[in-house]
Amino acid sequence: MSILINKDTKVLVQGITGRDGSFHTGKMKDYGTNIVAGVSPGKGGQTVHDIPVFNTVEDAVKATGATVSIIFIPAPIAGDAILEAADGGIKLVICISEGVPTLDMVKATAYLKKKGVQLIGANCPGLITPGESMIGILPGNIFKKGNIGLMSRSGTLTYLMVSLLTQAGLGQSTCVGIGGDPVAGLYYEELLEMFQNDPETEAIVLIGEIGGDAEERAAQYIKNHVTKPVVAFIAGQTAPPGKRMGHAGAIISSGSGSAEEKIAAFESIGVPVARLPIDIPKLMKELLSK
Amino acid sequence: MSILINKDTKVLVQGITGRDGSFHTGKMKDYGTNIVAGVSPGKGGQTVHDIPVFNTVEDAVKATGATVSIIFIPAPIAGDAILEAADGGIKLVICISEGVPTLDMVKATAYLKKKGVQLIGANCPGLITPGESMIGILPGNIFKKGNIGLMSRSGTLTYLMVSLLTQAGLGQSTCVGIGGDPVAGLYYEELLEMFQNDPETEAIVLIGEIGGDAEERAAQYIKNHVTKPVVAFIAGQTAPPGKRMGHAGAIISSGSGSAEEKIAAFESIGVPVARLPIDIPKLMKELLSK
Amino acid sequence: MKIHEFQAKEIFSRYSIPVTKETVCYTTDEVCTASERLGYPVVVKAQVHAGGRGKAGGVKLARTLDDAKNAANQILGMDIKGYTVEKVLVAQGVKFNKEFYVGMTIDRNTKSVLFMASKEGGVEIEEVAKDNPEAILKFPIDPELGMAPFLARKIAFQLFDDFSLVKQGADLFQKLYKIFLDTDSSLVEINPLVITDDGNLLALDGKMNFDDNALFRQKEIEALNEPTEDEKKEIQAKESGLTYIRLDGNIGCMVNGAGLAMASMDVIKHFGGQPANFLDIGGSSNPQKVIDAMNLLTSDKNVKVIMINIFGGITRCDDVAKGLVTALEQLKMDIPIVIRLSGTNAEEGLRIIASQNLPVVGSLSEAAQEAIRLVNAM
Amino acid sequence: MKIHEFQAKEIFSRYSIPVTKETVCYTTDEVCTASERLGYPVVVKAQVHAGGRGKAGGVKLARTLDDAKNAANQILGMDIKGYTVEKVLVAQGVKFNKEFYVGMTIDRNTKSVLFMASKEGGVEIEEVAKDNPEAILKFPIDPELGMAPFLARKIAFQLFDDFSLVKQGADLFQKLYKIFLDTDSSLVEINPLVITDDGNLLALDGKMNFDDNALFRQKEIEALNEPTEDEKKEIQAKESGLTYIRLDGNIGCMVNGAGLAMASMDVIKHFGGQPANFLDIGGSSNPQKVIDAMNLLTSDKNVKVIMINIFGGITRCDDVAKGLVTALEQLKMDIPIVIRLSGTNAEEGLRIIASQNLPVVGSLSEAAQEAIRLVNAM
Repeated sequence: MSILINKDTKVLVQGITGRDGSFHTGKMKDYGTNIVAGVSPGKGGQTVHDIPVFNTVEDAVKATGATVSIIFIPAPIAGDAILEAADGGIKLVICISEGVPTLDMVKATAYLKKKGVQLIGANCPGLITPGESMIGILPGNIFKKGNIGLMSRSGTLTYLMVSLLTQAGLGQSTCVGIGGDPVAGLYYEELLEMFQNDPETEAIVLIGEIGGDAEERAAQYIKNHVTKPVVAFIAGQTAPPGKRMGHAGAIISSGSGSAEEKIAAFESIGVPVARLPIDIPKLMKELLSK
Repeated sequence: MSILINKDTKVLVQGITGRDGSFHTGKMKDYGTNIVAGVSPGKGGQTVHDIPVFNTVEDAVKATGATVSIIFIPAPIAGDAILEAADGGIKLVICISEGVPTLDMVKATAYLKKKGVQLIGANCPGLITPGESMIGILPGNIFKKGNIGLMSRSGTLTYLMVSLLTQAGLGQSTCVGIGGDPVAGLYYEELLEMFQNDPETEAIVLIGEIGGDAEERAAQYIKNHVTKPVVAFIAGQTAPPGKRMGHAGAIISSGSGSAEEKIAAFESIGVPVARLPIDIPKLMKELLSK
Repeated sequence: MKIHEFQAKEIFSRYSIPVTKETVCYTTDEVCTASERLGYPVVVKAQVHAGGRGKAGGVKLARTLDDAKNAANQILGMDIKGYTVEKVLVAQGVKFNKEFYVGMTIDRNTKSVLFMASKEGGVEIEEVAKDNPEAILKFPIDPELGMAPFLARKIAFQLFDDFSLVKQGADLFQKLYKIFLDTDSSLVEINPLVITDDGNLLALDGKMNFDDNALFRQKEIEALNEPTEDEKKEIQAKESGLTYIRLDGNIGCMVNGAGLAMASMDVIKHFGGQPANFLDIGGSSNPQKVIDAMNLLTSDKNVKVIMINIFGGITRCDDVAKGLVTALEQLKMDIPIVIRLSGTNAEEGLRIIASQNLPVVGSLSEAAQEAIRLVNAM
Repeated sequence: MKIHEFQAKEIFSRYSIPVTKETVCYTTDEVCTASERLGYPVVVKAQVHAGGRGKAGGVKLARTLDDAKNAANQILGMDIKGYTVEKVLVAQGVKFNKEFYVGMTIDRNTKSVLFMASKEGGVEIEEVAKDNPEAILKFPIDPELGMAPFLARKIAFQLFDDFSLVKQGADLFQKLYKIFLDTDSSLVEINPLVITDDGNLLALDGKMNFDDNALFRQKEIEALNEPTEDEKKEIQAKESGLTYIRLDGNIGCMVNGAGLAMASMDVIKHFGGQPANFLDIGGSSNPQKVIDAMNLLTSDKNVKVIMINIFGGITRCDDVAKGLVTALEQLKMDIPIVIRLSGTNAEEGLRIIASQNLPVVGSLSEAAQEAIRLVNAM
């Protein structure tokens, strides 16, 4: 098992004919992801990497039974693409696009909630169940099948962490990049619940960063509901207040959202927080050997 | 038992300080309805018929535990009052107001569905469980406790039918005026299901009228799901096409919605349709004696 | 409330929906001038609040000034389903390939705005609905989502093959939905929506109806209202709290409640009579309402007998009876009346009426039969 | 993106939210003229994109022309948190009874617009949030419902005792919500919202921030942007596909990915160094990006050492290494560089870099320590 996706997951690519969509479709297919369809309005009937392209999500879902969609669509219209996925019968939407207007995400998350559709992102690198399915822009080669569940607001930092884990012999059950935007889909709490319930996940790595209070809420959730070992890392200890550190959501506002607060929240409930990335596998091994 | 309401139902009156709201609150209270609160913005702290008035539905629900609200609010702002009821924790809303703009009802019904809140009306006379609770503008004295469930798009026609039933010794479990607007809350199908499941209801009277295809759909529902005896009446056999017969929803459009079609739909599935109101108790007694 | 084609298309234009070049004209001279300016061919179209004007001869193609003049002479003043044609629309003739239907209305079942589209445009959509219902695509619009771009595109893909038309169509559908919401429409139709020879979408005709309940917040729309004489009477009745619709029979009806009013007409018909109207006086015992209602009924020369059917609910029958008596005393009319009262305090009410030597009957069926007897006896 | 108080209040005004009578002035003369016209007292307020201007002496009451002149002289040209005051707002002094706070922002947890209100207005809301969080009422707005009239009224009832103020407040809150949506705001605040002596609500101050991601559809708002020199650099970097934020340290950082960039800064700090910037070059091996990034870093005179930290993901490390080599060849710079590569094809990448005699290190910790050593050795 794993969470959210496995080798049978049928995946649709929205924006498959675009530069990024086409490139990463190839990468996902190479990894073994079961890509069954693409959508690109006006390009219906074409193929990309031998994958059939449809004009609408509805057409694609009807023809292929896809249940998961990954979105490579320019940010100004990515919100509409998310709505189309949910309306078209998709059950899990992964939005890679960076720079989606916040109010579009407010509207989209409300609609998806009503429809019972899950969302990851926007502005995220996607997710992977190593050895089974990679839906995103993640470098599949650094992941290794195993029992660590990982969730992160950051992309390349995740890759660094994963490669350190893999080097240390700690494989992963599923790794989820939840994205760096202030309003996003699935977040720590939902994923913690999934990992807690996933028999294949033994321990959890949570990679946070400055901005908002999602890490504090995650700590609260862990305290009340998670019995598996958790190790955390918080990026942005040196970030100045009032500045967005790349991610739209990575900003310390009005003295809250700082790394210190987040680190304190985890440590106060006994979740060790690595000060250096290299400490993550070390801390994890310590916890697992207990 | 009964459907929707009984003697324990705690009722809130929105627009209680208005002329109609105050008058009918008195009538409902006289009938024995458990009116616990009124709402009238800016009149919080007053009382009407010894019932405490609050500024907002939320305040009233918190203070009194009301679960049902009846709305006497001018049509232009009645849609907002429905939304307030649903947002404030009410579980069943009865909107008496006539002339609510259709698009306001489209918005309200969508929101209430999301919230899991039931609506009766707008433009309806309300409902009654005889001897227990009357929430509406119905003349309580003509009703009699018994085992006939009744639903109707019309007000005074219902009163006529009920008095004929009562005179014939046929009491009622619950009578629901579903209202005469094209977009309204609970309709035949939902109520048929409730009556079918209500042990106290032995037989059902359905009073329809021209416009739309709700009666045809009800006939289909009866065919598939209702085992209790049903008798129907359709008003508007002489109505000319293209004219609204008083009720906003009572209009024969493009040759559909006519009384003939509706009568045929019921008779084709073996539901007798009374040609004259006086035939209703007669047909009902025939069915019940079988 | 209805508006004319030219008014609907003016609204479309305001939302940048492409419509034909056109002018509304009230005289033959104006039609000639407009035709010369627009260039031939032109289409001269009757502007009346009735459907089927094409079949009635209210739409004519003109290839010359003479044609235009003849068309204007024939159409202006023409009667279409009881409406006299007082103005025509002169529209530039357009070459086109295909005709589509698009429209929006309120769907009672999904409780939402229903977008409809068909490749079989240019004919009456009711006929398509009857003969080939699958040819009409239907999309209920979630009010939370509205006509989202993807949804407009999804619909457009089902109508058009060419992607440039899909994009134009999707844009047009979004605008049309916005018009529907902004104006509290109850019906918006473009039939036909055509593809012109140069590959663009164009609204050749337009139709809009509005939700009467929302006119209070649509003053600009309300100002376009052109009620007929009958409708003026209905509006006037409304202002007195009465709902009145004139019919062709001779038994005037006065009833409280719309459903009961319909049922009363049905009962008259059932026994072989002809109701002269639908009249709902609502729930009040105010004598003035009865007087207003009586004046309405007697202003219709066809009315030979008046049948009054009141069910006392919250309003008690004795109060209603008193109101009736007061009203009838003031009216001094010579049309025979049949009165039927039932419901709360009916016996007391009937006593009051009987004491005034007014004719009362026991049931709705008897009332109808008595009214018919009186008419037949004349 | 931020705008000034006077610009926010101009937007409020357009939506009929009552604001003080006021004029923006760029010189002392203009301040004097405006003060004379508005009548005393007036308030002279620095217009800068920084909070806490009151504490910094950037707001002064003037009861006479002399006062106004003095205030203008003191405030114009003043430095507030690194911003030079180039303009002031001269606003009519208003008598008022009570001060409230109302604001809207995006709530990450409910994923909606959050309306906030407090009876403790007139002070910095962050302080209220810290000292007395219950004094701030919070209402997440369901986007389907928006700021429905009942909701606006419900909020207003919790702020105001007088029903006339409740109605005014409810109206104002609905307008404020509309502004938020219409302009893609990320923050809208009125602090204080006051009750004037004649019993009306008035926005005494106004603040608006906007969602940078939505500026593409907010051209009018975007036109109000007044970036500082640092911000101009950030915008320019953005145009080259780089995310750059200048800090005060001396170790320049070039990293791919925002999270990794933050973590790299943190590691430098961890070992006692001072990062000079945040710089995310994104996911590309294009040498031009490296050249642009290097130019950015070297334009900061504080930068003594550059630490490059690349994690090869989809982009392979050997490609990145080739890009780096090409870029560094073209740049011919004399600032020492520490390069750290890891991830896909890292060994090949490191080999390419080593063959060019560029200094490489094995881990992020080593890279940071080496960079610090180089700085300390200068």
